[in-house]
Amino acid sequence: MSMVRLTIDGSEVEVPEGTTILQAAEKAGIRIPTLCYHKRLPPIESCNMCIVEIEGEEEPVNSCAAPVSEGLVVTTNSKALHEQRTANLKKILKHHPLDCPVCDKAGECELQDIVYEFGIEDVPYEPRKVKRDDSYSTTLIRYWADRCILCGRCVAACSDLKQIGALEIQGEDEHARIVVDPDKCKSCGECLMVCPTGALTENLSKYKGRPWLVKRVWTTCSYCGCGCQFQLNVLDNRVIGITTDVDTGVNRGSVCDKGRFGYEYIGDESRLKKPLIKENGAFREASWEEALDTVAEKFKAIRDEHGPDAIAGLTSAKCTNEENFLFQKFIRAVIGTNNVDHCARL
Amino acid sequence: MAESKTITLNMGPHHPATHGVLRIVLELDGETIVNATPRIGYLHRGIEKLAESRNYQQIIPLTDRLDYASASANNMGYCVTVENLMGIEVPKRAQYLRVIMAELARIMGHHLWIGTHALDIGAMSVVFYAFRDREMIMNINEEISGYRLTPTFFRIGGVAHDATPKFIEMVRDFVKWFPKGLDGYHKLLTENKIWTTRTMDIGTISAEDAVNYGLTGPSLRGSGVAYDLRKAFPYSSYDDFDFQIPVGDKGDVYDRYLVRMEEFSQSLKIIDQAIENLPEGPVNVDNPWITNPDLDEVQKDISALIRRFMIHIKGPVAPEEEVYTAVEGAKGELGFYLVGDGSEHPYRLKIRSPCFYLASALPRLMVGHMVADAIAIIGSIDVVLGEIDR
Amino acid sequence: MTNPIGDVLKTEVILAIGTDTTGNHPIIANYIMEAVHQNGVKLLVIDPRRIELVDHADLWLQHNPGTDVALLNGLMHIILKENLQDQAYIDERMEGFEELKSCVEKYTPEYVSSITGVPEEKLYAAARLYGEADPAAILYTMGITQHTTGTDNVKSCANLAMLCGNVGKVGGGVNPLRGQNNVQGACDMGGLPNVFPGYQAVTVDDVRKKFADAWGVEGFPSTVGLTITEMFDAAESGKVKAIYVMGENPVLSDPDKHHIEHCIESLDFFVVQDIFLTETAKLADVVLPAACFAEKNGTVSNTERRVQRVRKAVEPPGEAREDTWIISEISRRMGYTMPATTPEKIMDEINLLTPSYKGITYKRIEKGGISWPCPDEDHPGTPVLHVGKFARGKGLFFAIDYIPPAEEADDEYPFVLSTGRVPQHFHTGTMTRRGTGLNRLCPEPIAQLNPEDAEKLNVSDGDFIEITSRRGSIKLKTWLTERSKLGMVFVPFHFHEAPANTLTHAIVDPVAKIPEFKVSAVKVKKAS
Amino acid sequence: MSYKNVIQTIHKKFPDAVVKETVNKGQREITLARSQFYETMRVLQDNPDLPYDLLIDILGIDYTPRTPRFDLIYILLSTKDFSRLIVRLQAEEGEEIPSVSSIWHSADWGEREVYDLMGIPFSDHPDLKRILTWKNFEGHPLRKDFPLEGKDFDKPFDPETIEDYT
Repeated sequence: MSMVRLTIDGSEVEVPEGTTILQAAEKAGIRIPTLCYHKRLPPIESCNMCIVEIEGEEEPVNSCAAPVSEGLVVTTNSKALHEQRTANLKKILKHHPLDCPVCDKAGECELQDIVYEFGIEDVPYEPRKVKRDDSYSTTLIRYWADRCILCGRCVAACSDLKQIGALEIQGEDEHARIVVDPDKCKSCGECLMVCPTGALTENLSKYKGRPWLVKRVWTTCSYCGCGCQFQLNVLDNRVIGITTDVDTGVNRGSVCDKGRFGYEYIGDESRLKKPLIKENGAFREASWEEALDTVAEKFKAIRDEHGPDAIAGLTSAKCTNEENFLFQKFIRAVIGTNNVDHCARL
Repeated sequence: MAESKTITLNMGPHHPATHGVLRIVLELDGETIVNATPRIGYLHRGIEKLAESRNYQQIIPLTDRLDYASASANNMGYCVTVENLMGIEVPKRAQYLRVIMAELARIMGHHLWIGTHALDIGAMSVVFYAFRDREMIMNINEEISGYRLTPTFFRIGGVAHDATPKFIEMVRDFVKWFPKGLDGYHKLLTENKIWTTRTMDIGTISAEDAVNYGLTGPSLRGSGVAYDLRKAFPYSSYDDFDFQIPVGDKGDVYDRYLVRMEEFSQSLKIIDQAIENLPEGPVNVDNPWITNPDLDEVQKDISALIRRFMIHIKGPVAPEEEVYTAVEGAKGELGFYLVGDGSEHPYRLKIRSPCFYLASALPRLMVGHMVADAIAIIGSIDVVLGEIDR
Repeated sequence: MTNPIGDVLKTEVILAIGTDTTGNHPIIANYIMEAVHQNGVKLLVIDPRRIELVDHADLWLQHNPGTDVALLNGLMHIILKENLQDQAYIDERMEGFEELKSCVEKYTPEYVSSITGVPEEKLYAAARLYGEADPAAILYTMGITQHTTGTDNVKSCANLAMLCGNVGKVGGGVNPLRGQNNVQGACDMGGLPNVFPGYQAVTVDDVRKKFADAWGVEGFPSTVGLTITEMFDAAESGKVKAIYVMGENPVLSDPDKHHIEHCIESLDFFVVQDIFLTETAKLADVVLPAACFAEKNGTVSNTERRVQRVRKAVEPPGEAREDTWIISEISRRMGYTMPATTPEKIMDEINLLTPSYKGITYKRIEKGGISWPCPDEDHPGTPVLHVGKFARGKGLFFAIDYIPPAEEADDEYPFVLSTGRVPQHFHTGTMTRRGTGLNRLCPEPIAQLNPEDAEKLNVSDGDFIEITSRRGSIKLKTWLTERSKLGMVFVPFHFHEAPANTLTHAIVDPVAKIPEFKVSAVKVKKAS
Repeated sequence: MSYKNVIQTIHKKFPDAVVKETVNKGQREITLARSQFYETMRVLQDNPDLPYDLLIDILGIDYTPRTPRFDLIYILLSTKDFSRLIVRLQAEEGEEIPSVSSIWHSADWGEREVYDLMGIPFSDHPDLKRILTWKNFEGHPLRKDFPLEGKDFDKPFDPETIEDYT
């Protein structure tokens, strides 16, 4: 892996061969504005915001895809570049609907951030001549066709990250939209994760919240053994969705359909809310005092009469380490038997 | 001689004459005050801590609640500080509008002062006349911003929107009417025998002591020091206007009274000059990161909608610098020490409250006087607890 | 797992045997896709069903269910024949090679092909693919373990890996993909009848003494306790009078549903502590409402032994409480006050008593997790196990012979039933079948049947079929797909409407006591 | 011109007292060393050339995790020509700063507020007590590590626990 030396905005930087100019700039601490670039996706080159000027070439080049070469001299910011980027942005914005006040993504939308960063002005909204329908492959994700800036991130995510390839862009500029193959789609939400704007939004939770109102708590998924890290979004004591981060956890931002949409059970109405005691075949509600006393008395009675080995305990692979430790300590130290197991076998 | 027993009397925090939740623990020997310790903190809301988690735009309503008797003067102080830190040039028309609102706020503050001060000492009728005139200013505030007491009309880089013709007309009416009202106060109090005996040679403080105790504003000028920030550190084009700084000499309650009465008319003079030659032009700085696009533009233009949205939830960033700027509030020097850290939240905002130091001088002013004089003294330094406690 | 998940990107060949990774571990499937499609890693899939992984595989061996040992021995036979094994690694770090060599002698390609139904040239290709690669990783899940020969299957995988020197090396390893968020942790914490926390055996005297002193009790029985299946049998025979279940739903998840229900009824006292009134909780005498993962603080260990934080986001509903509170309250009423009841304090106690968790504290895992063993507070954790030497010193080969599954298909029950999961649901559906989201994706149980078999039974796509075994029968919709092997039917076990475990038999692996969910004999006919 | 004299006299009397002299946004600012801090402030107040007789304000800034952690800012004004001077002093956590309340009387309350909200103690202050919060209030609210909502905010606050100065 031979190293390549180049100068960006006058500062020298050395990177292995094959890295792109954008990554080299990042290493040198220089920020190049991007829109369709995503850290985990191969370069898409649909927004042309990351253009840089290279000495000896007239046309600016997309730094997200252009590989470095020895002795390259790159400038990342100039008047011409700024105008070109502003023009690119205005082209994208022309048909963007005035949805910010009602869009879930407002407040963490990358389009909003970059428009504000560039201080773009006077882009009167021109509704598209053709009304595009909003159909999508799964009812758990909603597609807002006219908010879509056709950056192509979702298409790349579905084909490169998941190797499913259920999404593609069809039609020319006025009619272009994302088309989904319902049979292939797994509702995993990978497209939802990478969408920079509110074109793809989570369509499951009835409750929505602005990003600055929602409490976000990092936790580990409660389903399979991968141990994916994500944030539970909580709005006044109700889980309304999850968010992930590209740099956190073994899942690097991705989660499966259970992880992304399987949170409804947390606040479900049918959750057990009070201890129950069965009396002649039917359950009746009881207080904690009564229930715990009954359990303790019964265990003591059976232990004294039949010995500790007459009691057995089933701990759980869905409880935490601390709970498992305490449970087996209870069975071994308090009851006095080794009859403790859990369903590691399924 | 029987050892003279002193009794401890708790004045406040719910005493009508303390102009808010100020509590003073008086040690009395009969009627004379032997010792006085003011206790504050009953209205502490932690504005400085709150400011650290809000963006620059969202802090403006917080500053309204400092000296709520003259709200716009506080906004002036905060906005000028932020603009100084961010290097923003406010258009002339906005500066004039700000001066009008700030001076109206000063007059509003003084109305409250004269009304309650006279009432404490027993002159019942003054408060009704003072509050009648104050009502006119409240209506002006309501006309321009919809709020009577805390208009929050200022924005970073300008004001919320342009002045409406009705606003200009109401200000002109007030300027025409008020001298008659002011004359009424003079007739009631200035030569009133009871008033002069209750206020002359009471709570006297020399110029040198006043400075050492950190007094500023009318209370300092009452002792003869002509320190007024509108002249010493001009801001928001105050140097365009011709006005004088009234100064007392003995530094007793009566001198402070005269200084404030003169300030009534000086402020009126400023408002008159400002409203007459109000320049044309925009009322907000032309800067896409700061100025809110107006509503009808937002209905048509997506970039305006995005900018308005981002300005509200994110707002401009300030450089990593520190700056101290002060303005002449109704009670004295109202300063803001602002530390920027490159983000849209201030790293630290310290509010220099004039009333904080006025209240700290109360023991010096009160000791040796009778309890009745204490009421007059408190009235004469005119403290507002919202600003002391922050 | 002996190696971290990320090692899949740094290997040459991935051998995925008995794992429908895209369905059960989608994130690990992401890594496999990246490895195969971007890093050029070769993928060898061994599975009776044409799972989705096969669409991206370089080579697919479709063997008869339950014949894994024969297949693996066959691969080892070819590797030895063509001298592809890592002889230096074997000589230096292994023992028992001769016994393995002689045992594998008789597993010639055509003998193996007759048992497994895999053509010989594919066996050669697979053996060469895995043999020549350095390193190569083996991934497996329940397809390997849920057999009466489960332990043998796992040992055979280990044999194959050690034969080619792939254990204790980055990119190598024998990697079980654990199925639940804290099944690894539950085992680590001693949730097993034969070990204390940290796999310290109950039969060893000074281990028992150490825990007795730590917990202030006289001592513990030196014999191994009952496993889950033995518990229920002992309940039926009257040896066990009371069972205390926390967070489990054996009525739906354990084999032979009617047998389980009958055992529970014969108990004197049955307590269930869970977050919903599951099928098991309905049979309980006392039900205690617990808090779910979003309502408590604590840690869980994932499949790569990484201990990570679980944090409280919302308040538990109604009067539900954390499990630690409930357990310590019961124990207090029985005369033993638990000293540590908050998660941090319990973890301190775990650090003291469990050598492999010693250095894992809340402060250290605030950001990312740490993989155990982590002997002290500065130790960075152990991503790759068995580097340099094995825990027991030398690695041991096991000479294992192929034993057919307990209940093979016969003319009365011609079909082989295999139960498993669908991507949208988890286990008994206690969590995923609440709410609308995942139910919309997969609302009802659907069996998978090969179109040719269906034609013989004149069943068309979407018809209801009735599957009967020696233990009971269920009715459910069917989906005709090439993915299902001829003579096999796959039924997901999440659905109480058509509980797959009414069909499965309760014969278990002699050592691990794991039931044979993957092979049961059934007959299929169109539902009336 | 007279400002130059003041600085000269200070340099002559206490050579290493002034650490840094800058003009920040048109505002004169000097940073003082911890040694001879009190004496320098005394000179600033009563020197004949340009006496800074009005102490406008005192404030603390918490720069954690930087060490020294705090910056103390004294804003001074001379009523002779109404010119302002900012004096900066760096303080470690828990380090005692000599009180200047014997030089300017307004420093009394100013220092009590810095002690109360920022936790910087002042030595030989006439009556160093908390001023805005109450006697047994835990912590110093304006410090960066003090949570915005206050400690254990989700538990109801019991006013009985307040114990105030008599």
